[in-house]
Amino acid sequence: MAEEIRLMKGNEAIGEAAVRAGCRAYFGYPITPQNELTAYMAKHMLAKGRIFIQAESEIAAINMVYGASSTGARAMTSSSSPGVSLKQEGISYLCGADLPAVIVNVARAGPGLGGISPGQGDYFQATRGGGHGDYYTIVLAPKGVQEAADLTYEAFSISEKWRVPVLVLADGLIGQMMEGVVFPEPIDPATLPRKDWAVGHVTEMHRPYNHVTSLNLEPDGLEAANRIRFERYGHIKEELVRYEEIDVDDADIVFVAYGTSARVCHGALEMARAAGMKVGLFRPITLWPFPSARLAGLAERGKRFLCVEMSMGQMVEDVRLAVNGKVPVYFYGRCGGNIPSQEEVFAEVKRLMAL
Amino acid sequence: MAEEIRLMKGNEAIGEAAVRAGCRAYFGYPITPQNELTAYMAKHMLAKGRIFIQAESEIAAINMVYGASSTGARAMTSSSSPGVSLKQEGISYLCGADLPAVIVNVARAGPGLGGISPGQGDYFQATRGGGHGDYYTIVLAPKGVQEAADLTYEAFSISEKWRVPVLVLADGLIGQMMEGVVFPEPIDPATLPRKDWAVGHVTEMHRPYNHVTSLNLEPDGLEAANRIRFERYGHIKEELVRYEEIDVDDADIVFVAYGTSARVCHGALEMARAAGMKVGLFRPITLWPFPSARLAGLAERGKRFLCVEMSMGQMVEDVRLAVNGKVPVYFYGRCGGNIPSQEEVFAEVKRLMAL
Amino acid sequence: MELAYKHPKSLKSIQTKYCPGCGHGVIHRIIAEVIDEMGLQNKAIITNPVGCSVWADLYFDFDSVQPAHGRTPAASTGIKRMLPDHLVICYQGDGDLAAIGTAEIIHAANRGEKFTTIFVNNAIYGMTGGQMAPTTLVGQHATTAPEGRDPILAGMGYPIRVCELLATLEGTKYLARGAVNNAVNTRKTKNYIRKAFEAQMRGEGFTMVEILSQCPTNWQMTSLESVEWLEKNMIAFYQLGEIKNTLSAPATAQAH
Amino acid sequence: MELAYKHPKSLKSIQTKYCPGCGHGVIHRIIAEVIDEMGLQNKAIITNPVGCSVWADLYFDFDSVQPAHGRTPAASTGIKRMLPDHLVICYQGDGDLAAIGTAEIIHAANRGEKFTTIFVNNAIYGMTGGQMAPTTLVGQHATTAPEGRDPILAGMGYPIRVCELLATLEGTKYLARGAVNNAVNTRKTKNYIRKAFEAQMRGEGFTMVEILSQCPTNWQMTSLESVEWLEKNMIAFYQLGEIKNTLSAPATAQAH
Amino acid sequence: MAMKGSVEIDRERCKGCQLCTRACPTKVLGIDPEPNSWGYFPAKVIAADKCNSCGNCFVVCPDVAITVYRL
Amino acid sequence: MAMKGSVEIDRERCKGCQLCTRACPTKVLGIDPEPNSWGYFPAKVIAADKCNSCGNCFVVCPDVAITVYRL
Amino acid sequence: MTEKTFMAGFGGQGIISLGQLWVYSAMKEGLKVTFFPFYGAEKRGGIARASVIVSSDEIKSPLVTSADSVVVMNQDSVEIAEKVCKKGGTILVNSSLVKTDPARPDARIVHVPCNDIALKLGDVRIANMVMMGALSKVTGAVKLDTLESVLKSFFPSSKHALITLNIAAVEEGKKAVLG
Amino acid sequence: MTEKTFMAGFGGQGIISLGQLWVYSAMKEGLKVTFFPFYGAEKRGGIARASVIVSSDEIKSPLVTSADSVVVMNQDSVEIAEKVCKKGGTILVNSSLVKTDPARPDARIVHVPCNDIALKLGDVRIANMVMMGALSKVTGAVKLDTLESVLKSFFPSSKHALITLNIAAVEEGKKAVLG
Ligand SMILES: Cc1ncc(C[n+]2csc(CCOP(=O)(O)OP(=O)(O)O)c2C)c(N)n1
Ligand SMILES: Cc1ncc(C[n+]2csc(CCOP(=O)(O)OP(=O)(O)O)c2C)c(N)n1
Ligand code: SF4
Ligand code: SF4
Ligand code: SF4
Ligand code: SF4
Ligand code: SF4
Ligand code: SF4
Ligand SMILES: [Mg+2]
Ligand SMILES: [Mg+2]
Repeated sequence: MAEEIRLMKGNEAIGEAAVRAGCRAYFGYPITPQNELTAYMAKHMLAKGRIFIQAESEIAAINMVYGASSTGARAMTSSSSPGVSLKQEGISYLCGADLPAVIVNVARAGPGLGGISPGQGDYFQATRGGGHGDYYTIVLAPKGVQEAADLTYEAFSISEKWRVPVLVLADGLIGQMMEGVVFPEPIDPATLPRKDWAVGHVTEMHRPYNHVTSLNLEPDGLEAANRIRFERYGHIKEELVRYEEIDVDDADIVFVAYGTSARVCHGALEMARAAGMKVGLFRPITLWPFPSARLAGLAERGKRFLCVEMSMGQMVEDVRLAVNGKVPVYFYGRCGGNIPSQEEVFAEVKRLMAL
Repeated sequence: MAEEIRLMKGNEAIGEAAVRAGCRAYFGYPITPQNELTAYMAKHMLAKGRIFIQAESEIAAINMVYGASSTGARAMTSSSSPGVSLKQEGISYLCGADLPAVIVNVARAGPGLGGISPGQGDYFQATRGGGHGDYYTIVLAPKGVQEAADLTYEAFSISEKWRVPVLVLADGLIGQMMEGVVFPEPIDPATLPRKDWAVGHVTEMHRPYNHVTSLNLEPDGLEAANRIRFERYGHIKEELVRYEEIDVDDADIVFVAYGTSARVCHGALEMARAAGMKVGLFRPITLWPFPSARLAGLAERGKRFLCVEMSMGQMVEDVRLAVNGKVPVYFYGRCGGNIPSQEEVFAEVKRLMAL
Repeated sequence: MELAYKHPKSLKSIQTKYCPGCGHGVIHRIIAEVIDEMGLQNKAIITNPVGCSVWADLYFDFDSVQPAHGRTPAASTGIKRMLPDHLVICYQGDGDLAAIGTAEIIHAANRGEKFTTIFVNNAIYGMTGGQMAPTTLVGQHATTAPEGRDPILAGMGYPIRVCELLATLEGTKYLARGAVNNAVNTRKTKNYIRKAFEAQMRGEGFTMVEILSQCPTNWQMTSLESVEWLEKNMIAFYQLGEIKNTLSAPATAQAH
Repeated sequence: MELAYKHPKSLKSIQTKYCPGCGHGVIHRIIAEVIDEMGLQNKAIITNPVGCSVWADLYFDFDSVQPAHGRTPAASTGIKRMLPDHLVICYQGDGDLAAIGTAEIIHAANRGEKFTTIFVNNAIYGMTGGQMAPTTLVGQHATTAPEGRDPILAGMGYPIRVCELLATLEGTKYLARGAVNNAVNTRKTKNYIRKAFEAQMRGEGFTMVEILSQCPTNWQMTSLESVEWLEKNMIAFYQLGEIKNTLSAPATAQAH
Repeated sequence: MAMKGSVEIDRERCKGCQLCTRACPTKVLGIDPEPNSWGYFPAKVIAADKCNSCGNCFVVCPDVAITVYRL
Repeated sequence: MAMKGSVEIDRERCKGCQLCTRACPTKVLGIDPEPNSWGYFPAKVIAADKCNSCGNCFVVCPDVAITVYRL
Repeated sequence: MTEKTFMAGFGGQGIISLGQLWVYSAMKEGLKVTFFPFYGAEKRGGIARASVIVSSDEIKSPLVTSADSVVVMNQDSVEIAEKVCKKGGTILVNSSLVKTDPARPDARIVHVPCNDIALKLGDVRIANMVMMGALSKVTGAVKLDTLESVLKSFFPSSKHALITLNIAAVEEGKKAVLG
Repeated sequence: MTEKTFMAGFGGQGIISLGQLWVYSAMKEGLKVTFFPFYGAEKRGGIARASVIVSSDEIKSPLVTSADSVVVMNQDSVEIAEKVCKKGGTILVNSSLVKTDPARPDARIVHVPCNDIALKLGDVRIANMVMMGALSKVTGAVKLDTLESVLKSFFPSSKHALITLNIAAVEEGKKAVLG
């Protein structure tokens, strides 16, 4: 039953995965190219007697998540680039209050209103905390529909475990594309344990009163809270880093790419290999924590890197920071909603091979 | 007359500088620690018959700036960290529509509501575009009241020249501190030329109709617009980079710090020099464009760097990117509203000298 | 042979991207006609909302500004304060105005900002493909109200009557609700727009014309069905007419 | 000797950070008393707004959540939807509710969210040091209205009567306006709160009690002057009483 | 009232919504069974002599595809 | 109505706002010229026997610094 | 085996269902699939395009930029077909509506009078199904032998009456390209 | 010459004006100055503290973490004074309110009965001015010889009547630390 393959859009698969993960509340505001996700949640959350609210805005949505998450419930919102910008204050609050949450960004091309075609120009925002203050969110970047479902499903428990919001960073192609997908077993939210840090159910939990807040006007107190959080970040970096490697061992040049552009690079890799060139692919799955140590290791082995993004160059900074000058890091980017073709990426790697 | 030294808070000096720069419209929403700036503008803009609006929110304020700037007027907003997070969508729009604007962030400690004491934890947001999509704003970081006034004054013309918003990134100490300040000559906004890209005054300007927008649903069109903007960024990087160097020439270890922490490092530098240690200070004034080339040059000369920030480590990434592994880059940070003392920074540099 | 009804000058003569039967087209035309009649083409500035009319700059032949979703009233405030002698038109959809932009319209209205809002109420999110709007009627279907808008059980809230809400604010001087379902209502609506524009140019205060408009695509109807549905359901709930008129000057507008 | 008036259990017995004479303190006490009387201490959750009452978690002895400025209604929505049998109190200042949070309160009210808003209207931004609020009276001075609020010339808008604005929305069931300037009004206000909390626990819909409250510090008055100013100016503009009451159940609340 | 008029339909501009046919009091307009190059079936004058130049068709047309003349 | 009462002021909790003195119908309360440790001049019972336990002082006190007893 | 198909036509010609049914059937036949429609903010009557891949291996780039086969449902789409078809690829042309062949001498051009056949079957809206039959036959990538059950889960039960007609259209499409 | 002073007291004791007048006067005397009040969200009656530096050179860190001189206006501020005073620094204590001396044997402790002197002059609110006189005398950093004109621009003209009283307070403060 669970093994049944279903043909679904990425947006819908994310929705179904969230429902199965025991998401008790979804709050969202329409925006292309993630509308199918909101519609899916409207249909399936309401049908299951769970909470779906089309919020009055992205800001309201993220703050509804803040409230719902304060009660310890699995809560979620989704949007696309401009809408995610509006959530930055709220995300900073979630981090400051150590609340779990799942936030999906089916990114489009920017800046501004830009276009609705796929984009990867929100990498900085996602990995450097577009909001104010020192914080990070965990960022998971699926490469297709199956992984979008799997990572979304897992995002809830990861977020709860670390009390850090998880951002699922997809793009319009992944949201709109259909592929076959197999879903994990559904979790009944009623079976999830109550959280001892959450508000509500005081009597049942036999606990003192809880206060969910990010406020601390005493610098020493606030600094201490931040340092504790950064210690947790340290553990996350040790335990959570994920990536995929293809043909890296003997490669001279290794693509570094995530999500849609990693798929394109994989296509280019096949073309290159067919032409006898030793090309590999390194695909970060966690964008934060970034797999820096592994990349540094590959750099030690003298590999050169070609970073391919649907942006003017953002993740490339993390690659540069990781390899720390040991090997050249090249960049190839498209933007504005354009997705590079595997042919043009192959041409670029051919050019670099000749250098 | 213009040479008169006035004793003023940083917040008020920023306000006076903006008025003198010919700012025609200020839109803001109260937030500590920048309230004196809003109050100053209320008093002086209204008295001069210019536009002051206490907007209903930071979002409204940045969008009022968007509207006012669309007419070619010098327009401005200010806020502090959480409020600046709320402006991220608007800033992305300003960049996408190539509109000038001056945005002041008198930053406090985060994340979330955090505290109201000074902070430098918004560096990532400021320099990596906390909003969505590929864009940068010019970021100017004053070290005191005089420079806050000077940079704010200049921000308007820089922003207009490049059609890129300028963010003045100060912190609560600079906003609340009083120092002596001498102001540049006031500019009468009526003498500023009309912009050929702006709306309004069609007849007088003898021009076709203008459309101020960041929208382009054609990926090729949007990509082209982005690439043109990035070419402009390239010119900005060549022409605008600013920094201050103190005792760098013979230094073994060079502090890298901006704003308030640069002042603290300067104090520590004096202590170190008095103790016979060769310590220097490199103070970026433009955080974007970051003075990477100069730092790379210093790295070539074998200097080690100690980055000091009122954050858990943000600018240090730009320093690492600049030196690209050539020399060690250390970091010392305080956060939560704590300002490092020159004594603790001196202790840290002493420790590193011994390494 | 005399030209009686012709393409207005302030509207470019090109094919629009709007669906067949969409109300936006008619609304564009009557705005352009009033601008022509008032001779304000070179003094008009429109803010195009994020919504199906986000491309209005392709069609209107005068200056335009495209601000963030819901923030057109804030942007229009900035524009009008800088150019008080210009005609500033803040064009908004119901998602734009009554959902994400609630704070902006209420406060612009309350400040008595001297631009004119054209509020296109089609009871749905058009551009994003048919989600529930704050003005969606009870029971009306939407992708985010798959069983119809249910205010009580699903907690989806009630359709908001924007004119009536804004009428409680002192800064509002003229609030009228028209429709473009037929020729009579369209002519009346044009009159409301004229009154509002004239009041704006006299600097009287906040003016708004709400316009009930059909969205056949997302209502999943033919154009003809959609105007009938509008007549039967929307007009029944959203009363047409001048909801508030505290203008100082007598009307000079006339039906065309 | 019998204890007649004593510190309520749901309020911690510590010195507050509020200024002498500040209305927040009284409001805290009457909320705590009603919770005690209803036996809901273990089921109560308050959202503390960004404003002078942001520290309410230091004082209230029950669960609390501190959301972003203006977004308490959204956060309260999230909380109440997850915990429908709890008493959820959305505490807000006038900057929080009527400026930055305008959209959130209007839509929570319109959805008929089943929490209770306690709206502390002190006609000023207290915490940030005396800026103009949407409820600042015409002519009243503020750091951002240095010559007094001027709706027309400076375009600062008019004071907003929030109860009256929300009364137009169908989701609102109980909207009352009280004051804490003297003992009579404070007792009445407590009654309103009791009615609202009871209605909430019956799940009737959106309830709100607006409370006129003095801010001596930012009004730049002594405490005594401030209550007199409130009586003379605020009550004259903001009518006290139940502005809207469509509750199903009869009142059980009584003056204490 | 009994004015005479004539209308012109811009076939390529028309999207075939039929709002004009509904609006015409004298049934001057019908639908062309031949699609235009966009695939729409445009409005068509089917009873030219009945037109009274009332302009209703013009007023309701979302695509400004109609021109009305007074004869 | 002519109940008897007595009040206690918590000097350290009191901020000297004088709202209670204004609220007391029988002028039981006055101001202590001696400041408390926060620098405030707290309220003080100056006519204890006049208290009728009406509770007005308690009701208006922003700092819950008063306790009222019924005798 | 990997078959990358680019499909192009008018909105309303059923390009989206064509692509979806194609990959759905392929999935049922045990293949990996990707279907990526070019979504836009275009309204009714706009352009419809999709990148469609079926493969026995994991699919790398879901974007079809060098197509093994191209489906051209209307005249306007000829240009894009010329660009996207790989050297020596196949272009299937709805010859009922497309009057000028793509200028790609290297490619195999297959004419399928989809609208005519569909009209003959009684409903012009199944022209896309005719094309699907042709595509199946020409490429051999998807056999469409599970089509009936696929259609059953694809259509709501209210439309199951149409299944036979759809299958007939597919069969006619296959026949139309025989030899 | 650089004099770093840390000033501490109650809100309402005029710490802020003390600091501002100190640096204003210094500026008039040609010195560089910084004045940084610790701002908080504390309400009336809270703690008031300021980092105050006057110098003939450019001022580096405006934060006084190792003070040449410390002004202690009330008992509660003794603790912070003990921490912030540099080795061998000077602590000026408002002996009218501070009954226990800072436990810093290395430091020079100067007692100034500010409130008593101010009360004698007729207004307890000028205790801060008394302290300023003492600070001037003890540190020699700011001479306060332009005080009258400084006060004129500092006070709104409605309060100019108070200038003489303020100057008297400063003079008394200077005298109080003679010898
Ligand atoms: C911040 C942000 N949120 C959401 C969107 C997506 N969006 C585009 S148009 C629209 C609403 C359109 O509805 P409406 O305002 O009623 O206009 P209509 O299309 O019906 O004319 C939305 C939500 C966006 N572009 N930006
Ligand atoms: C996003 C954001 N904007 C602004 C602020 C600053 N701020 C703190 S409290 C406040 C308003 C307080 O006024 P009000 O809501 O009336 O509460 P009061 O203090 O009067 O009780 C503001 C604007 C903030 N913390 N966050
Ligand atoms: S979707 Fe609706 S509102 Fe948008 S163009 Fe089509 S009919 Fe008009
Ligand atoms: S500033 Fe005003 S609202 Fe805030 S605590 Fe003081 S008196 Fe109360
Ligand atoms: S002008 Fe009037 S009568 Fe003539 S075609 Fe149009 S609607 Fe009919
Ligand atoms: S109303 Fe206009 S678009 Fe519609 S059918 Fe008539 S002419 Fe064509
Ligand atoms: S209880 Fe009544 S009478 Fe007694 S002191 Fe208080 S106010 Fe006065
Ligand atoms: S009301 Fe309370 S705080 Fe105020 S003076 Fe009386 S006892 Fe003190
Ligand atoms: Mg709409
Ligand atoms: Mg207030």
